[in-house]
Amino acid sequence: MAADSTSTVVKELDYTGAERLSMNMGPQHPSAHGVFRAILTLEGETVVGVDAVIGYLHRCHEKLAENLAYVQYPSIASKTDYVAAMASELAYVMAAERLANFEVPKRAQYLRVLVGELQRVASHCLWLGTWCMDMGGALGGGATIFLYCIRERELVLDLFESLTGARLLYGFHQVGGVRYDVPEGWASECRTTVDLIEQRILEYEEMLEGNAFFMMRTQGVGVISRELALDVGISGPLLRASGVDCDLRRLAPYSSYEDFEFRVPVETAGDCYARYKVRMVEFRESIRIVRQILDGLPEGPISSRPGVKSLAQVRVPKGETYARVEGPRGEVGCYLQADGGPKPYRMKWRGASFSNLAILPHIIPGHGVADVVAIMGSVDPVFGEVDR
Amino acid sequence: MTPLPDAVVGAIAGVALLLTVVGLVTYVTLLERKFAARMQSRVGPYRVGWHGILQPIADAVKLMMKEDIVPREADRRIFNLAPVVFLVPCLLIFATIPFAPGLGVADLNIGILFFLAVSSMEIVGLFMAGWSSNNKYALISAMRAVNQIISYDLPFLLAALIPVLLTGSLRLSDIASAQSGLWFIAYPVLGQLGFLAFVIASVAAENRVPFDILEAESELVAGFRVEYSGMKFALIQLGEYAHVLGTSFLGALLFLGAWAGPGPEWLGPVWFLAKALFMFLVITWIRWSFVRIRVDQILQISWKLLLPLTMLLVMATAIAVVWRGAPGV
Amino acid sequence: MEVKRPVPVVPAPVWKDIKDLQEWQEHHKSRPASGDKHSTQFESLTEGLHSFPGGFVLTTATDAFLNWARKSSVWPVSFGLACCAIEMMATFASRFDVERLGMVPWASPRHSDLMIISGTVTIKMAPMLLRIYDQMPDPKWAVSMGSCANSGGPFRHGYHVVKGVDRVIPVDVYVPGCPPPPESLLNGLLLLQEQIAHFRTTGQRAAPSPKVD
Amino acid sequence: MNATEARTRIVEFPGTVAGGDGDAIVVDVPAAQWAAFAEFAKDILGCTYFSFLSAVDWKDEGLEVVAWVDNLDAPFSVLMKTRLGVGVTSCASLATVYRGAGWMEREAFDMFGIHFEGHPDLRRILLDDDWVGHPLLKSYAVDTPYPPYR
Repeated sequence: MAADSTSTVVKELDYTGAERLSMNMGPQHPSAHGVFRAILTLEGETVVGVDAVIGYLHRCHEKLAENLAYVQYPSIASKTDYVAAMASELAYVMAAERLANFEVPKRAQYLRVLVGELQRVASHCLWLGTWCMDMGGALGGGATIFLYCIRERELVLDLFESLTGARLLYGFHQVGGVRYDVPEGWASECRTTVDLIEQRILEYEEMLEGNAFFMMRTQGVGVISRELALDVGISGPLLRASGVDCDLRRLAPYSSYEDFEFRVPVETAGDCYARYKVRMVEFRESIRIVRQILDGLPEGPISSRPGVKSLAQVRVPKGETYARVEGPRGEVGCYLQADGGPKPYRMKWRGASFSNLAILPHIIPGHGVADVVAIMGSVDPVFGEVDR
Repeated sequence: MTPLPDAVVGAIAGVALLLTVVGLVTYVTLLERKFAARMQSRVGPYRVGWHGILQPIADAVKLMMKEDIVPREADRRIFNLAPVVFLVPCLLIFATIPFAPGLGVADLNIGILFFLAVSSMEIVGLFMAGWSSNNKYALISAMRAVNQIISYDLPFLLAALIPVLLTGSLRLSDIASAQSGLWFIAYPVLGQLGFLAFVIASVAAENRVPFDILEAESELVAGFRVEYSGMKFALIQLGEYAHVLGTSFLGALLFLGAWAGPGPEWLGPVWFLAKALFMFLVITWIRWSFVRIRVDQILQISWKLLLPLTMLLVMATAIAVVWRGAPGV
Repeated sequence: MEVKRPVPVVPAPVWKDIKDLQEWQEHHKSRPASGDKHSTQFESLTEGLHSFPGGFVLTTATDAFLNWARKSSVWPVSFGLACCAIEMMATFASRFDVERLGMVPWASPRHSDLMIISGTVTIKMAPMLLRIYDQMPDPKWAVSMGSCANSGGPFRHGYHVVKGVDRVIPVDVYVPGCPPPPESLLNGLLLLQEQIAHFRTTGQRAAPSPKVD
Repeated sequence: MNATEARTRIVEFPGTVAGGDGDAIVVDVPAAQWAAFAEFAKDILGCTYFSFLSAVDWKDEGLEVVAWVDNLDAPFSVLMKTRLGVGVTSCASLATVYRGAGWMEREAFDMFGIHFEGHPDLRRILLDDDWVGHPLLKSYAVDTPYPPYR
């Protein structure tokens, strides 16, 4: 009797020798980094399958861009990658400029690089904090590192606030240049801030790399091979951690990046720890670029276009282009089809996080549940950019 | 006036102790929050009463008045019973602790055995909570908890055996009074290593970061208590902190000399409390500075590192005691 | 070994099988406005006490005490949606530190009293949001943070955006801004505390606090 | 291989028209050759890095699928475009050539309703499974209501 019932149950459950459990992570989950839903299939503690469900933050960016003029959209573009608004604004503005053949003054180009690099520092601060919180728990050591990182991020946000008046979404870039010039005394304030942050980064490195538990959690976890990385099209620190020397600031310099000296860190291990190392070096290199700009900021106008009075003022001729910038998370691209009107005909937003997140189904299976959050944190997705 | 019967005295002492412990545990949460906030360059609770002094009361009253949700698919009886089963052992461990010479509810001759046995009983309540919630997070959490308790109770027990061997008695008050001269932590090599092993094992047995895999916030949301709300959640929290505090008292008793300290004798309990709070702060300090480790790594640390280490320590202690011919420092 | 046969149950409704909100609410029947059995009993008890000569001192004092406790320990669920979530995190962090007010962010909605809707609510997210709100035990509050949650904000005209979270769940305090700076959110939270201070024991929601300009 | 060499090689591929300037090569590919050209780009041109895939709705002229791949060593990039023709909503899938195309094609299916033949897992990705319409088509108004949230 018992044997019979067992066999029928086995048949009904599609029993394959191991108990499988499907577990839902998200969309409200402390480590979801926003609104991500991963349906994990577990065998014990091991993940054997993952189905990533995205789109909980699909805000119709591409459709809205077709309905907004070139001068209107940049401030919405900042809401795609809201952790690094400066990079996403720049991508759209650069695409429009490239199509319309607008000249951008040297000072504006330098200012763009300046805010872009400061934004990278702020964004990586947030990444380090949230990632450690994923691994350390909201009620544990991770929260401590998170709060330290946010403390440093606030310093950068203070700089942005005195520059643009906003803390998170700026509207700093406009077609033809930038909107605000640096106020008086800002440069020296900026110098002290980056000095302080550089010193604090050293503290974090000591705190984390001297911690055996941190090393145990990150080394050899979530390895992305070079071939897979290229094939899926991940970018930014993830790609560089997999041994590909690809940085758009070096590969296809935009906005006068060729004027600055900086190092592109490349690691070959491809695991979470390599991604951490790459980002830690990027912190320093960004600060180095910021110092170079502060030393040699050229004089001149900050925009080649007069203040915008009507929406139709920016005319972009018919054509197509793809402008891309190296955001903190990787290649932020904007594919623009213009039909000669005041609005784009079609705008495709290539979010870095979208492609980076597509790597998850390839690397997560085989890891434990605890590693899933570590891997997800090391990918550093921003869901405004994934779902757009 | 005839003296009251023993049972009545015991009951009064028990109730008094229970109320003290509950009050103490409530305020220990405030201590932890303030301490953690200072570590994180924050202020911590500040606006509720003077420097947040009324915060625990507000939290407790609020939790009492919250709605009590029992999921429809949950195993209702076990779900309701679990917080109590979880809480009782956590409070019961205080029964054997002598707070001063002759000041305690029950100074059993197997006090430390009782303590260790009862403190690992909490896993029953924990497992009941995890199972009956009918929630996958809670279930995985309960499985992890059982795993962890099994692997960390042994090192915990062995580490606690070192002072027992040094004293030659299982009675907690004997262990305490044996340290009136030299605290066991000052015992060359063995004392320090034993204390270290005890702290690690007790952190693990209390399921605190970095060993808090069973309530891993970022993976299992809140682990076994994910479905508990209101008063039941408060009971579970109370139990957890009571367990931590109880273990801190034990650590202070086993290694830090219990009530020994300068000053008149009536200061003894104060010294004991201060040492226990110091132990608590050490555990809190560990909690707020480490990242969590994985399940397999936790088990590895226990079976491959901590267990052999504590066994060696116990052996070395036994040899030292035999060599010196008598227990005691 | 006998394997326990799983109890055949009607599969729980998957939210995407449900076409509209009414149907969803049918599946997750909310309590009647008059409250459940216990709170009705509680209410009649307190009403009786209140009408007893001198009893009002007791009831109002208890009320004030309980409301003080509620407002002093409002635990938000750590639930981030979009851009505003970053500012919400900044509010929880060291510089602004809402723990001063007794707020501890919890991961599980079962332990929380407050939901800060921080960002754009999309049509795909709205049922999830409602579900999380339903999972929170009463008494509970909701703060709508930012233009998107208030009204749809800059994405109001998008096809996939809910035009204000108050179409999904009741909201107590609206915080304007895109995104609201932490100071703004703190002000909203203080307003919420003010409102909680007038909460009635019977489980009914107090009237929203007067508009402060 | 650099950009000029790549241009000469592309000419060898039947039916394609190469345009664009500098390192950004724009190639018009016939719809029938779409997957074949992607393989050619990956293997012969060395464009191993997949950047994005999307589509454009040209109203009466039908849909156009665009994809951008990079050769990171040279460096140069290839923008492949193909016109599906009026009323045609099916296209060969690149998901077997570039794994990154998997999600991108799901997005294009979601937004334009293009059926990618040979895609292993073609579902909606951003919108719900029961969503009606494909929002990025020009015939879809931006503020199309969706009950009951409106």
